[in-house]
Amino acid sequence: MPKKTKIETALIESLKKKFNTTIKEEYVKPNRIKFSTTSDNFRNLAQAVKELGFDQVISQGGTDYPDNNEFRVEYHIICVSIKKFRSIIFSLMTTIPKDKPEIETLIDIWPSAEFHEQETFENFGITFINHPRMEKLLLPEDWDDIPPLRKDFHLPGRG
Amino acid sequence: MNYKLISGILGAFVVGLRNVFKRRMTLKYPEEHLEIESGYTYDAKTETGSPGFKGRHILYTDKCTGCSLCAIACENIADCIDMVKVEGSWPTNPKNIMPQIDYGRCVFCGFCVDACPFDCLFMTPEYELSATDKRKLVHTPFQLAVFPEKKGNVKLIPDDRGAYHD
Amino acid sequence: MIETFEEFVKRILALLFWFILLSPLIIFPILFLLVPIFGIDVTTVNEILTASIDPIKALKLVEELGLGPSSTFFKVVAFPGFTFAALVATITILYERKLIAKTQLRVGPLYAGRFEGFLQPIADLFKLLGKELIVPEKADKAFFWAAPILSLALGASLLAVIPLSPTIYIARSDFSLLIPFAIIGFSPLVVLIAAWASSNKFAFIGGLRALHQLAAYEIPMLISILGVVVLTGSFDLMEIVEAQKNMWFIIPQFLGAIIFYITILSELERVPFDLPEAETEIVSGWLTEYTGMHFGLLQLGVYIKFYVLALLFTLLFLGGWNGPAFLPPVVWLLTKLFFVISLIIFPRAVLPRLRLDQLIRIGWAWLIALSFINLFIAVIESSLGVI
Amino acid sequence: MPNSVMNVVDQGGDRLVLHVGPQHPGSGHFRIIVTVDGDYIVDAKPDPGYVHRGAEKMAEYRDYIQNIPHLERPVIIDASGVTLPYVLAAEKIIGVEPPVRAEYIRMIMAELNRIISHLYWLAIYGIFLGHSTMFMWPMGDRELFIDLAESIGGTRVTFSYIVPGGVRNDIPINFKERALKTFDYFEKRIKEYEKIFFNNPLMAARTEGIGVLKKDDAIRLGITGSNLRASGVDSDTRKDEPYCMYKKVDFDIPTRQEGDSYARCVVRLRELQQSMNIIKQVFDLIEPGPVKQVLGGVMRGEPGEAFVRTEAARGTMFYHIVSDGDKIPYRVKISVPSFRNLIGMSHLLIGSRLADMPAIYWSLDYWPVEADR
Repeated sequence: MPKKTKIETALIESLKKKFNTTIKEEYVKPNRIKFSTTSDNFRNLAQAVKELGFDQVISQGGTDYPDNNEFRVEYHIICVSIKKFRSIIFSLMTTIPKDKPEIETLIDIWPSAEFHEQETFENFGITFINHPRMEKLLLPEDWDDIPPLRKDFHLPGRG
Repeated sequence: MNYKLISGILGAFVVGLRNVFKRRMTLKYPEEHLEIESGYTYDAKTETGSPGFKGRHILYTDKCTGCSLCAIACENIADCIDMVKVEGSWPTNPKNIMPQIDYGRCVFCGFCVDACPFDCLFMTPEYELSATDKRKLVHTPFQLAVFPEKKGNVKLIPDDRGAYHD
Repeated sequence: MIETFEEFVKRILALLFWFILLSPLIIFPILFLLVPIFGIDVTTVNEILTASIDPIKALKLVEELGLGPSSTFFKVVAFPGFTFAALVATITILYERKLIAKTQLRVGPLYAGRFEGFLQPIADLFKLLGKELIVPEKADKAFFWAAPILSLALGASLLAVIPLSPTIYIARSDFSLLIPFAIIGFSPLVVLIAAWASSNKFAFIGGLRALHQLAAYEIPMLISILGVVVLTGSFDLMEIVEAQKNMWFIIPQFLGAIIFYITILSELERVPFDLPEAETEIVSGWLTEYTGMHFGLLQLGVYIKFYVLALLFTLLFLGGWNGPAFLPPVVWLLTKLFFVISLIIFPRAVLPRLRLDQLIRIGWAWLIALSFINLFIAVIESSLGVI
Repeated sequence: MPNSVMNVVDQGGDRLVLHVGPQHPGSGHFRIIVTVDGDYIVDAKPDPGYVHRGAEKMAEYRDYIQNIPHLERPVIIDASGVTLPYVLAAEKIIGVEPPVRAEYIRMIMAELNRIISHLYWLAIYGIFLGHSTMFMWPMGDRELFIDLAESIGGTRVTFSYIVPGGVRNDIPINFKERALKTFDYFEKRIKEYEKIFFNNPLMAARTEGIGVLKKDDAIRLGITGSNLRASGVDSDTRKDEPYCMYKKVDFDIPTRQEGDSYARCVVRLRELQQSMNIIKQVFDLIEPGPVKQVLGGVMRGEPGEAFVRTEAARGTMFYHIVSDGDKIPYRVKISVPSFRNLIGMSHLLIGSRLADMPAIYWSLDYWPVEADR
């Protein structure tokens, strides 16, 4: 594992102190910090990261793992207002079961996640509870197939 | 404030008027052709290409082995290379197959050139490939083997007083 | 297959050639056989036919019918009436395209005609004629058709009282300055009719913008020319031009000239005041639904208006046809007109579009105040006897 | 005229619902549903997705090389800017390091593309304000930079030039002289641009104080790129988290405090100059050497993931690539700046005038194809 800088160590420690074992440090690469947690605890973790000063969602997406029958939901958070944190990207990850793809929205914490969550909804069928506009954004309004970024959706002619 | 308004508008007028008398940078296309020096080539040993225009391909039929690596490279990009049977006997090419390129689909990325390990598929500066018939866009191996004629006669020159073609 | 404009012209000429060749062989014998049946003398027919190839005879024939160069009909239809105005308008369109292109480092029309695309207006005309006239299904058909005709009629009626020289005019009136402005006030209504009849939201917004624009420029426009009237004491354009023998009114009435110039830009919906047809905001404004020759007629009307307003500027402020005697007066007038037209065209190349509220603020807060100041200047000047 | 009355005025009383786009001179492949009350916009709902091609899904079917021509399609006017983060991420997955010279050439290419993209933006912004000369001039001058990029990359817009392991070919021999000549010419042109457009009082009247994006709002809404810098935040990935060799060059981040449309315009104009400044410095720093690492055969990623961000022309471009050890990526998540800036559009449009819509819309440099992917 590469060496952590002082800033990174401080961030990780502060989060670990708050959540003890409920969050798992996936890895730390240069300028990259990744934490995972359960979907119930996810909102608290997000709140804590926001309080550290990380104020923009640069990306939000999902990944389908059909073998485990689960979706990974991932938020990539950057900080704009505090200069020393600008080089760091926080990645927060949680898994949700494929049978009940629901998770609480984080747009009240980060309004910038709004369209990203909408996109994840239409591409994976993950419902974000309390999101004001859970409707199609990029896909055609009359799309009636399964959400396209799931692994069991195949492009025509590509098996 | 009024001084700024008037001087701003007058300044815009003056700059506009000054440009009326500059040399045009328009390329009068069908009469003039932009000169392009060379096409894109690739050295398989160093895995490095040479800078050049990515235009129509040139196929060295005497070197082609029919390995279909170009077609495989193109498979998920544009899917425009088909290996077709060719007439005649080719010592290097026992299967007698060579690439045929559909320019209706080609995106001119040049990854087929990178894929060729025998230095027999390169690109030329030929860019006038339009046809009135969709079928004419499919170039057979023998069409690809012909060198294009050089048409370029002008160059784009940036000057202190303006850019122009000459 | 006809692919280029030249081939098209060649084809037309070929058809004409065959018509001329065949008509003596087929049409004339039939004519000579049929005419006696209706009791007309064959010699009349003969004379008409000879006149068609002999200009001197034709001229005599036209004079006899009361359509000669000195007749009112000729003045209205040809010179200085509609045809001449339309010709100037066409040249203006070409000149505008070339000038704007030159400013923008382009070449502009180049291929129609051997020299700098000078046949482009004709090519455009054929293009517009060849296009399908699309009338939207839900449009108000009668008004939709009426708007282009009204636009052209409005432009043409402006020509009635404007003189081109002491001898070249259609009609004289003691109020020849007021009549064009009375007619011009009607033009936003044409825009509104076109916009309303199109039954299109963008067209509708464009029409409303045209009405607002009228409110902004109409009053300063009228007041700015009052200065000239004060100086000359007459509403007659002839007398106004005569009064400028020694000094053009642009010197004592500089402010008025500037205001009049700005209001001309506004009246003609030209950049920076082209709000009613602002492409990127409201598609093409009130012109959105018009195609083919409908569009052509609307444009022709606008460009005839352009010609008239440029002419008025020349007559009011640039001394009209006054000039050294080595050139005829009308040539002086046209030279000045060309300059004014360039002046009106050029802002399109260098200025962006303004917003409606800004235009109204300019109109009401600045131009009206300045035009009254200009009027006072005129009163003072006339009492001092400057002219 | 009962017909036309019904059609012109919607059911919403005195409010008019306008569908601006996708077939509208001022929209692009994109629609904004605008509700106007008089001249004021009371509601604006962006409706992207007209050119959605499922780039993320399609990337799961192509190997790391084949993805390059594919992924630059969404942003062909900034083709190097969009493929650079992908290649950096793919390099992390595959585990290769590009040679130093290749890093410099990547910078040249990325900055050239930034100039090309900004000039395109400037041209469209000119015509959106009704200034047709400002449309033609940048489009013409853009051709010079396209020519420069073409002499390196081989095509006019979609270069497919940056690949894992380096770049595909070296720069031409006389490139430096050509580029410096072009820059000298263009520096003079920028002065003319300023005179005819940026210092034009009418242009200032149209854009100053229009679409003001406050600093807090910009951060909160996730605005990125030049739009963020125009709101007074000096955030630029090239400085925050330097990639390639941006550590070694010295350049400014142009910022403005106002956050209005005019500020966004000026920031982009200054960025043009900074880009040229960077390329000039690169010419001094660059040293001869190989431009590509010899890889041999099909690249296979190691299981794992990588996320990389770079500063593309429109803002921070972000790629998240997940690999399961196959030769094709398991998941490619592209987070594009236009998509993130879109959220600012309805925020800015509501309350402004209808005539300001193009001035605000394009000042955000929203590229519909990029947002839809």
